[in-house]
Amino acid sequence: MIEWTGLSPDEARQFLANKDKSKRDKRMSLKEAVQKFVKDGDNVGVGGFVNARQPVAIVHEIIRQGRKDLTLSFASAGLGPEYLAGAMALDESKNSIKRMEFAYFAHEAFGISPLLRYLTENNKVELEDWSNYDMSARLKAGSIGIPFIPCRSPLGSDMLKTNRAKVIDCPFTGRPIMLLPASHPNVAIIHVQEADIYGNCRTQGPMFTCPEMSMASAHTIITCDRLIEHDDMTRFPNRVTIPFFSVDAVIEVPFGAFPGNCNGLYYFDEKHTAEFRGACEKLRKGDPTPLQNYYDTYIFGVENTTELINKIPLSQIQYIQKIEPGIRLDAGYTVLG
Amino acid sequence: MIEWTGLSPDEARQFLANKDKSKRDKRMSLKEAVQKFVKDGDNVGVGGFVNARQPVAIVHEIIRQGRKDLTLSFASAGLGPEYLAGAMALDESKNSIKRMEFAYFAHEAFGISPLLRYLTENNKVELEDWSNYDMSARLKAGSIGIPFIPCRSPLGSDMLKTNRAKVIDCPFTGRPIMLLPASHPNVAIIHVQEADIYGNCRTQGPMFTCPEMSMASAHTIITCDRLIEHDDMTRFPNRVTIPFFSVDAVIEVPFGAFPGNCNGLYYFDEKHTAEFRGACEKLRKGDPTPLQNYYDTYIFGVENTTELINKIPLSQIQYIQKIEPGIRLDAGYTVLG
Amino acid sequence: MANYSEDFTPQEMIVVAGSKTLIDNKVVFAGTGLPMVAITLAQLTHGPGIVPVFEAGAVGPELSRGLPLSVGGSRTTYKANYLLGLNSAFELTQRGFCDFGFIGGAEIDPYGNLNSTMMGRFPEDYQKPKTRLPGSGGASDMACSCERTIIIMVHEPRRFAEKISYITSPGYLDGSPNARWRAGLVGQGPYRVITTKAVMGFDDETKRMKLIATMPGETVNSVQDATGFKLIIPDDVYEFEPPTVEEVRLIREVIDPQGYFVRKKIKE
Amino acid sequence: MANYSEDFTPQEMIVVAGSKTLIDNKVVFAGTGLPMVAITLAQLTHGPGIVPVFEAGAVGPELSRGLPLSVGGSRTTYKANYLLGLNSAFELTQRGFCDFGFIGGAEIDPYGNLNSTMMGRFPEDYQKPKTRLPGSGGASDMACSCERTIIIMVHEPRRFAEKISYITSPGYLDGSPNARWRAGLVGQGPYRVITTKAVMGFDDETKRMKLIATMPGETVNSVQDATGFKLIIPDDVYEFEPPTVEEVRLIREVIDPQGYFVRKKIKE
Repeated sequence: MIEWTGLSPDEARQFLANKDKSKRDKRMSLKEAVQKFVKDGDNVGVGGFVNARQPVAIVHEIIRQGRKDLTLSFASAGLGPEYLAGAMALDESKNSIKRMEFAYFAHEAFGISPLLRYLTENNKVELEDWSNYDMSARLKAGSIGIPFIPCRSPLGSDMLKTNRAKVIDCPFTGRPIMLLPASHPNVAIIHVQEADIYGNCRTQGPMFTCPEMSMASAHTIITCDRLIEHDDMTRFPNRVTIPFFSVDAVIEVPFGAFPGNCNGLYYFDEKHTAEFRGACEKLRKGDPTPLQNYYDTYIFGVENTTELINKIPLSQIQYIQKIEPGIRLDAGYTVLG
Repeated sequence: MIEWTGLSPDEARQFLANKDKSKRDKRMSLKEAVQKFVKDGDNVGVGGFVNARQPVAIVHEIIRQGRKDLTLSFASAGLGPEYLAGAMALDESKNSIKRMEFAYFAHEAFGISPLLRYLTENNKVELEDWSNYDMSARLKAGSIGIPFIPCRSPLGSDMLKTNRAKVIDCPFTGRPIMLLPASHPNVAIIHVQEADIYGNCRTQGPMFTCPEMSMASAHTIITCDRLIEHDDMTRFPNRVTIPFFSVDAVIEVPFGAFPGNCNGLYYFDEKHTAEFRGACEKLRKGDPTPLQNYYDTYIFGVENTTELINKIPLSQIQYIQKIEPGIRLDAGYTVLG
Repeated sequence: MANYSEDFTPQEMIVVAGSKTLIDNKVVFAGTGLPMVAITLAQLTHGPGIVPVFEAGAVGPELSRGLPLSVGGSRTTYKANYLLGLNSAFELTQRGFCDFGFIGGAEIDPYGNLNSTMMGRFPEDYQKPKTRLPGSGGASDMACSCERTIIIMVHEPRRFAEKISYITSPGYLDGSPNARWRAGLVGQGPYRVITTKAVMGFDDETKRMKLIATMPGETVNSVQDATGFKLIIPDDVYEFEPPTVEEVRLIREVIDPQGYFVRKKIKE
Repeated sequence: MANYSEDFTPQEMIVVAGSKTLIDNKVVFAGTGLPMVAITLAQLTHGPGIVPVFEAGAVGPELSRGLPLSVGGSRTTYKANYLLGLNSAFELTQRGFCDFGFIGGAEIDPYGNLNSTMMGRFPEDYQKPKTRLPGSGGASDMACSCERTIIIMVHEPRRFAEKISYITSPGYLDGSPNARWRAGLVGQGPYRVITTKAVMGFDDETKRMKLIATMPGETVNSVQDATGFKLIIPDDVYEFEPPTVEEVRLIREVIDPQGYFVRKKIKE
């Protein structure tokens, strides 16, 4: 019928039915989590949205370990795929993206993605274009166990000529309607503000497509800015956004979304983003040295995000905390939980 | 293609597109709200679940005003349809249910519904049976603007022989899948714990299918146990469960779900429920007098829920507040908002 | 040797057998009534890690604030690990998060199909049934999409019928090979039927109901006599052990002291 | 008489014209960039009741904590009236809650179809485009399902093309009668195209782009010269009034003082 990337709906159901869904301590090192749950050839769901709550720490660890032939699934993203694309551009034998199922890859106010242009204009990745709603709805279909979901956009667009959506006449109204195939990544990589040791997550601000992505995927790695007590989590069950049985690994990584925005904790670090993006742009124009230096300094030259953050001037960290306008997580932490 | 009850998907879209969605004060009396938004022949979405957060106050006002030929849409309900059925059984010329699209009509621990038996075994209503998930998913499809949603249950059941679901071969997997037609009631009647004057709702405990029902319907009447300040509501935007532009009328009605359960505020009043249900059972067995007395005392003999509550012994009210195990709304009220 | 109870009721026997059928650390979608009692008993005995799911939205609550009187009531929400609404609960199930569904019905056929909609001729009398039952609720959704289903029934010949009035909750349908898969279902179907008289399963090949164990005081013949169709009787039928004094105490004193679902009288 | 600005930039003109197109108390789905600036300006002037919706999830926030740098950033969430995720935002739109969508694109055709995916031959060069653009994001969803769409464009002949490389966001498709309805779309389609040189709408019958007003300093001819296809020029084309000193001040000092989206230089 169609070629599935990641798992087919029936494979995804089977996999989950056989999985241990017990409530158990899922803490481990990020190194171990990536070793266990991210494989060459995987379809990887990238959490967050553009440069907010991107799973930067997880992506950096994937790059350090090296993964090849990945399919990336996301609605809109910037930092996550840009870091992976940069690693690929620097050494394709160690890291590579094979395919992207996506709606938007750029940085909004901070500019377009140099490496999307580099990868596509040199035909280094397979592309499947969708809209933001399409990718979100595909993951939603996956998360709720249906093989497809109807959607009205973008009917009439050229996207339908290259992606796997199908248009049928609605059997109830007679009008055309698009059907989106479910998406079931092999692994979802997601950064949240708060989690407990079992994997329950409490996310604040926009949810993006993180809950759907986790529940659609065979595995989920969660990094969180703060690990909180389970009792604090279950005191407000309505605020749990991803339930523990959808999660395989939980790692406390303060600033795990840096240099992106994490609602309630830190705003975009424009300066660092510009440094990274500038180096990407230079690579696209033929000079890989600045990007190689960037990776040597901030990714290969460190063991983890703590060491990365130590290389950022403290005043810059204080600044992005100070200008963050989201509801202070302290309220969510001390009062709510 | 199929016969729609309530609005068809295209009618529902058109209606909403032309509707005033501005943020304005929507307070009015319950009398006025029911006069304006509940008409003879309407498809009425009944919020809550079994006997929890049933919109009892709204139903009582509908009964006082009298409405005929209603279609009721709900997953599982007890008190709401039972009160309407009782009014019908007592005087069909004033109140009547024409049709029910539903999954379960009974009272769980408090027993089966006497009047479901009365209505059906005497062929007084048109029935369309669905499962709980079906009705919830139909309202979800309505709330998100798609004409149908795929669902895997109850494939293989006899429900498919009498309801409007269709089974097709999935164009992506080749396996059979059921398609549920969207539901768009004319009006949703919903009780919540907290709302602001614009109609934003903060619900705690199980959400049931209330948000979907509101967003699927052409109109929504909200009663709330407490009207809270708008600034208290928007301080925690992640906790808003129904957005203002989905709501037409907001009425503060303390104990608006009595004698049902309202999470965080009051538990089931078993005693009062048994009194009502017992009278219903007597009617079914041929003696309408106790039910007529019940209605004369608690519905026709009062102007509103305040007067009804005044007829309940204070000790009983204190008791159902004391035994309610949900997170105290005081926390949600004083601290959260 | 276990200290067995000597005055347990048939309903208490069902609850204990249901509880023993549950496996620790599994996710169990709980239908209303006796299943909620059995899950709570399992949590208090061998299955503290069982994760209950309630269709109104609660996942993994502590059931320590009193027996829920409704699957949507406040007692299902205490310290829940996730709490949205009906769609979310059923979506989790359809996706594959729920290992077991635990449901009841008014009628059952040899293939584990259940009726909780109506008694009478179908479809002729659908709009005017002889007896109207409450309807599916979430039972058919659990029967369809939980990985396995455990069924609790009162054991009477009229309730165990070769042909039931209406299939509300699909079991193995007509019993033909892969009938559930061919119908588009995702769960594997009925696992156990637990009644006042016996514990039953299903034949791997024919998918017809087979006796596994008789309840204390019952025999293979008394079970067959109470069943409106021919049961498969394997050689290894055994007698199910009675509830212990402690299990009965937990049910009566801790879990359902008011007797909401486990009635107090000794015999029905 | 209004106190008009004398040193406004073309981008500032777009923002002011976009702002004026918005109606108070309407729900406006905001694309990233200049639309966010225009909505904020409208809220500060004639449209305090405008309800902005951001695709990452925020509905009706106060935009008083600084210009959002991203439609998913924290500045979209302050005092929001509803805040879930992408699905919820687009679902609201598909249902009919959003009166206007406010988007941009790299290329536009006479029927208001927009390209933000790729430049080059399609489908031949889809996997290796001449220039790859960021992709649809949520623009195509807004173009499909908001009741009306307002489009912001830089006005250059190559961007206004009879045939664009790729239709990302549907306008009136091929312009045939009821083309959108027949394609299954629910929104009514493009309402205005606001550029550095003109404000345009669409002919009721042919659905082709028609000139409504020229920006200060432009003429019908200069607009047509900058357009790669023939515009419909009605008799009643007028000159759009320039921004006021106060509008320019609000943009420069209050809304986008750092010039994230409204660049500081006078001419592009």
